[in-house]
Amino acid sequence: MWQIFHKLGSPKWFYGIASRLMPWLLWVGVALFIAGVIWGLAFAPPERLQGNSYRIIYIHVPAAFLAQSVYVMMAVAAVVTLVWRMKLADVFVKSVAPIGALLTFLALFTGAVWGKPTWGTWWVWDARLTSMLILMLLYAGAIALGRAIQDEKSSARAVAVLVLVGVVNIPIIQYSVEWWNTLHQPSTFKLTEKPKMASEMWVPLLMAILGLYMLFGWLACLRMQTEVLVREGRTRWVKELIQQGGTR
Amino acid sequence: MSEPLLQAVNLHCERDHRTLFRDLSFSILPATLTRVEGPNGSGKTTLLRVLAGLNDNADGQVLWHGEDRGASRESFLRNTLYIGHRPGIKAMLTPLENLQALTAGRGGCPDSALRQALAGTGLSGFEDIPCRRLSAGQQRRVALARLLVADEPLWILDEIFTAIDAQGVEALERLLVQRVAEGGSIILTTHHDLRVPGMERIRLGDSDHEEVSHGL
Amino acid sequence: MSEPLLQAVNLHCERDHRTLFRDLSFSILPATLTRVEGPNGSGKTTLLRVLAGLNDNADGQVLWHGEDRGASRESFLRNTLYIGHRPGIKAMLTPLENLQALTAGRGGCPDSALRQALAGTGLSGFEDIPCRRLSAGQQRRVALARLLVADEPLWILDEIFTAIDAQGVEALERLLVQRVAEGGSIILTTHHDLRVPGMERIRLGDSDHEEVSHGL
Amino acid sequence: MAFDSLEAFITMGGHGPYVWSCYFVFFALSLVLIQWSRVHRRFVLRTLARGYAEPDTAGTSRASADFARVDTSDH
Amino acid sequence: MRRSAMGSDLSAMKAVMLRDIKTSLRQPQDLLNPLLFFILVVMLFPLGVSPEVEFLQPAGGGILWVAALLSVLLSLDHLFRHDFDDGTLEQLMLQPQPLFLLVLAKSIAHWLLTGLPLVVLTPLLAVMVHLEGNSIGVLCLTLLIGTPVLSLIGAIGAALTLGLRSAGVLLSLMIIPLYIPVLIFGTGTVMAAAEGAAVAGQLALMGAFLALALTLAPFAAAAALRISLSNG
Amino acid sequence: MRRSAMGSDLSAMKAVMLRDIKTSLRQPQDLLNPLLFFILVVMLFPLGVSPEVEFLQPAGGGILWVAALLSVLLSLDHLFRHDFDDGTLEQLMLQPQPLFLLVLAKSIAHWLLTGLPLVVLTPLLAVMVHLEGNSIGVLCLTLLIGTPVLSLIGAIGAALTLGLRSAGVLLSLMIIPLYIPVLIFGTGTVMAAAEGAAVAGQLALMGAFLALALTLAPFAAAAALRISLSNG
Ligand code: HEM
Ligand SMILES: Nc1ncnc2c1ncn2[C@@H]1O[C@H](COP(=O)(O)OP(=O)(O)OP(=O)(O)O)[C@@H](O)[C@H]1O
Ligand SMILES: Nc1ncnc2c1ncn2[C@@H]1O[C@H](COP(=O)(O)OP(=O)(O)OP(=O)(O)O)[C@@H](O)[C@H]1O
Ligand SMILES: [Mg+2]
Ligand SMILES: [Mg+2]
Repeated sequence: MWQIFHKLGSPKWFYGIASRLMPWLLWVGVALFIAGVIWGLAFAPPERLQGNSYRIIYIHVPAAFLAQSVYVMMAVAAVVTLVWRMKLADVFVKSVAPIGALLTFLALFTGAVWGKPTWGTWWVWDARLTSMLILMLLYAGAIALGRAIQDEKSSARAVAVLVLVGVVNIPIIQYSVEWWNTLHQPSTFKLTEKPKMASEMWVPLLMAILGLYMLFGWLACLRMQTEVLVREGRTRWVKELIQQGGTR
Repeated sequence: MSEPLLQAVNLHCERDHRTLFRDLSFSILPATLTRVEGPNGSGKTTLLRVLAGLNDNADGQVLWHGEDRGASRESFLRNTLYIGHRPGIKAMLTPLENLQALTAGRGGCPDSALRQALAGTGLSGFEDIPCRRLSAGQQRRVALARLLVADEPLWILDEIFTAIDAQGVEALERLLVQRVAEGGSIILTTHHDLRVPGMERIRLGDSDHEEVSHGL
Repeated sequence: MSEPLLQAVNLHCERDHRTLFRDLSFSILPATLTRVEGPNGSGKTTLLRVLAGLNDNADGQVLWHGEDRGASRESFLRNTLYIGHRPGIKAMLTPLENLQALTAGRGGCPDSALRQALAGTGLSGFEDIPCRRLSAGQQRRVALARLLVADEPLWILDEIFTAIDAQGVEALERLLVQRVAEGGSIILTTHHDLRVPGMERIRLGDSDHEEVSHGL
Repeated sequence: MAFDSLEAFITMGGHGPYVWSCYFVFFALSLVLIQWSRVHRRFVLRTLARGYAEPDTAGTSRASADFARVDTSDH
Repeated sequence: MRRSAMGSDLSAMKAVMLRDIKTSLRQPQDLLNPLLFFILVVMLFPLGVSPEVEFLQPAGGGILWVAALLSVLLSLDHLFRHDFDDGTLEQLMLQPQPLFLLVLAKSIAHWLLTGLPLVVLTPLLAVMVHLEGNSIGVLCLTLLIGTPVLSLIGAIGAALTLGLRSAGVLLSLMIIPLYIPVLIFGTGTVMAAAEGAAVAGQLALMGAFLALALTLAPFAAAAALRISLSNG
Repeated sequence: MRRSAMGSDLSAMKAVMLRDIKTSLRQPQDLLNPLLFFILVVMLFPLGVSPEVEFLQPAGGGILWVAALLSVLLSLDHLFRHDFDDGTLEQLMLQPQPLFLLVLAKSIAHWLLTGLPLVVLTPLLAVMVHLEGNSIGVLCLTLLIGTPVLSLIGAIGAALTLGLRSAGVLLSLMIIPLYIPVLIFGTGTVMAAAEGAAVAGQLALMGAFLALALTLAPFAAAAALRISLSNG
């Protein structure tokens, strides 16, 4: 156990593994995602009530789904940072937070644009939307805090504390927002109920989600590698790596 | 008598990718005065904060009475006194109230003793005036009054002579010598030319790797 | 040459109903170094701030080239340099940017000269690092770098030796002597044992009224 | 193909602007982040490589500080 | 042994609280300021939006809660900042007592000096925005339970942003997401009361929030303090 | 002689503005913070009061104005505080240029860094509280004229409360009465626009406020600074 952790914690080991993984993540991810999106855009049948506007779903749901799970991943990494003080966990948090924030923004944006034709308004203060907005604040807080603290170790631990506190709060937020919303605004639009979808609709959706996951993995690896290079710039292995042109 | 109070083992600290110290090991024995030396920016303050347990960002180990400090945290804290650049004096409180608050967590101290300590630092007559109305040197003196009542075996003092006038500096030196004679240990930094017989020295800032600053 | 730059006439200042100085009169001639002396809390900082025009709460008059200072405010400000306890260094800016900003209002100074001045205070290599990442002494040095390019005839310096290491103090003393030899005037406070030939002294804190502080 | 013509595909039965703007923003911002990450990485690599090429000038040859006055009269 | 350690813990906590309270009472504007801010924010609504009963009565409870939340939020910056600047915090960390207890003591002092006065002032302002008797009572109760939660959670944010200059609003950014559930339940309870519904269950839920915050927040804040000081 | 003095005045003002802007850009959270606070306050109303269009649409303009006012208010504390703490302000006072010009430069920098970004962000938030197209335009205009007034008047309060610790909210107390006329005219104009009335006259009046503040406020602030520093 300790051995594995030690190894996983070694930036050098990570760098090698990531280099080998990245091409696969990238190309399989691109293939799946593009195929899913094209299928969804051009070939899936139109939806009965919403017509063609529902085709936004093929980016909206993957973005929303990933936005949430990235935060959970960050929370796991935060525990690792605090308990084992593993540098790589912090590299992960720092590299991934902007991706998560962007995905959250994209989910909000696509949702808002989708809302206009379906609900007739860009924005309603609905439970799901509101908790997504709060998620974006949580991301923004983590990024801002990480930037504000210069010292690498302090910054790592501070962000980890914040992310953890945030993750404890997510279920509370979720619950309270739903409770609040159902009290005041009988939910006109049920996001929670799965529309009965034909398989031609949900298979491409699944492909898009999986593809985006892999693309996320690729981008995360890329950014983490960069961060590792910055932090380990003065170690021998990085020097050798760069001088041998091992970084392409 | 010869068992070390505090041991530093292979301390290593970087800031902004400059190595301040590396593989730094030393022991602090009872009844010794140790001075950390080095030019501006060489890492003296950083080292003292690491020793006091205020800075967790250094690698290496600090042992207290031979055990890892983390394990004996309470005993370590009870037996160490740290006075830093910013000595914890509240501008809105009077010197006496400040001392009361600072000693409360360490078993407390009767007011009469505190008043006597303040008098001993030249602050009689100022005991009940808010500290913000004192001059730079007088405020430092309030913090130093703690030394007159402290019985912790280890004192960690960062630039305590700052802003103190010539007479005060002399008296303070006598206090330190006397404390060591009583068996207490002191580790300190100062740019002042300190002369205490039998003083140990830890020199920072001459590492081959990085000359931090060559003195003006 | 003998017309005084600055004259203080019957200055009187109280704080908290304690008289700090009273009927204090003196002149500052060109090419002299004047040291304000006194124990902690005797009013040195207060006096310098009154002279610099930062503190209006004192009674008495300050003359600049024989005229009332209020009347010749601009000329006074242009020809005086004040460096106090808090020297106006922004933690977020680099040493170079700090110096640029500080000299801009006084005619400016080319970057090359500023860089040279920073090098002269031992900060080469640190010119472009935000000041908050410098140590206590290094930050003070940034402020002191102004002295290397300043051509104001009168310098008012409050405890400039604070936090500077031994070598730095020596070099700084040489600078002051050289400046006086060039014809500049300096008035300063320090608890450091300053030895400059021909130094003038203004002694505070021995008023019959109040012995301010008895040393530690 | 769920659409009869390319035009129908573009207009999406009146929902075209919504759908396409979503897709556009999604891909545009994603590509910006990706490209920015790659540029940053290249920048880091280049900086490091340059650092190795000219070894350790920083911090070694620091002139001893002498507090010598700087001559500014020439401007 | 343990017995005496507990005694020492308690007396150390008392000393910490006393120092904070004394320091605040010595500069009473510190005490008055969150209160005044509270009043001012509430006042801005009749002025900036609409002075009519039909607007103020339904919105009043929410406005008061938002104003209280903002007041507490803005007072948070002081919670540790002065202690950090003057070195008191270093000395606190070096005390032999567990740090989280001392943080708890400071949070309680903060509530006594900020939250409690807000609660006391609430009835007056509630009348000014035309709230009704029953709602006022429930509003006070929710604030009484809610403001300590705000202080406790806020301590975490204040500790995290300590070393940083101009942390004031970074703090808001980090803390508001954590405050939103409290706000939602607080105002929800008041509105339920205004509609004549039973509120005991909701109050109990807020009590559970408080219990949770009391047990967890001081640990997180203590950890955050350690980090901020390492950097100092 | 006077000619060159003016040149020196201008270049000194430029240096002051540049330093402030650089310092802010160096810590971008300083820039983002008032913005985020603006967003957060606006967000709290749907959450804390009511998420329904019937409440938000009529109240929206007022809420946005109040939020902008609070954001500017809170950012004021930074206007001189850091400069005071690190001694920059002493050096500024000792510069040979007239102090009020330097204060004016600082106020302008403050607006560029705080007020202007708020105005830019307004349309987005306006949509979220369901304001309509025309009202949004007028709202932005009123904020564009109004926020510099807030910065300029605020400088006086910031200067007066400088020497005091924890002046943050004492500042609010002093400044809000001066802000209220601006607020009332600002929201009044937006509401008139929502009802389809002409607003040119009211906008002109706000312009007059701005002109007045530009000419008078820097003098008052400079005088206040001198007083605060005497006590330092
Ligand atoms: C800004 C506005 C919106 C936001 C923030 C938002 C957010 C979300 C989130 C967080 C999910 C859950 C993803 C997951 O974890 O599986 C989701 C799913 C979904 N959203 Fe949205 N949404 C918005 C607008 C809309 C609109 C306007 C529609 C269409 C009427 C819509 C339809 C859906 C559907 C069909 C799903 C998948 C169903 C499910 O898995 O629960 N959303 N959205
Ligand atoms: N802000 C203040 N308000 C009221 N009184 C003050 C204030 N600052 C200083 N004093 C009082 O004025 C006296 C002189 O203070 P000043 O700072 O001028 O002393 P100093 O000679 O510079 O001392 P030091 O050597 O300690 O710096 C002090 O005794 C103090 O009591
Ligand atoms: N907050 C900080 N963040 C990053 N680096 C820092 C920080 N504080 C200090 N440093 C760096 O660490 C080095 C050592 O600083 P430290 O304060 O320990 O020096 P010092 O020996 O106490 O110097 P002085 O004699 O000037 O007090 C400095 O060169 C500085 O560049
Ligand atoms: Mg130091
Ligand atoms: Mg002094």
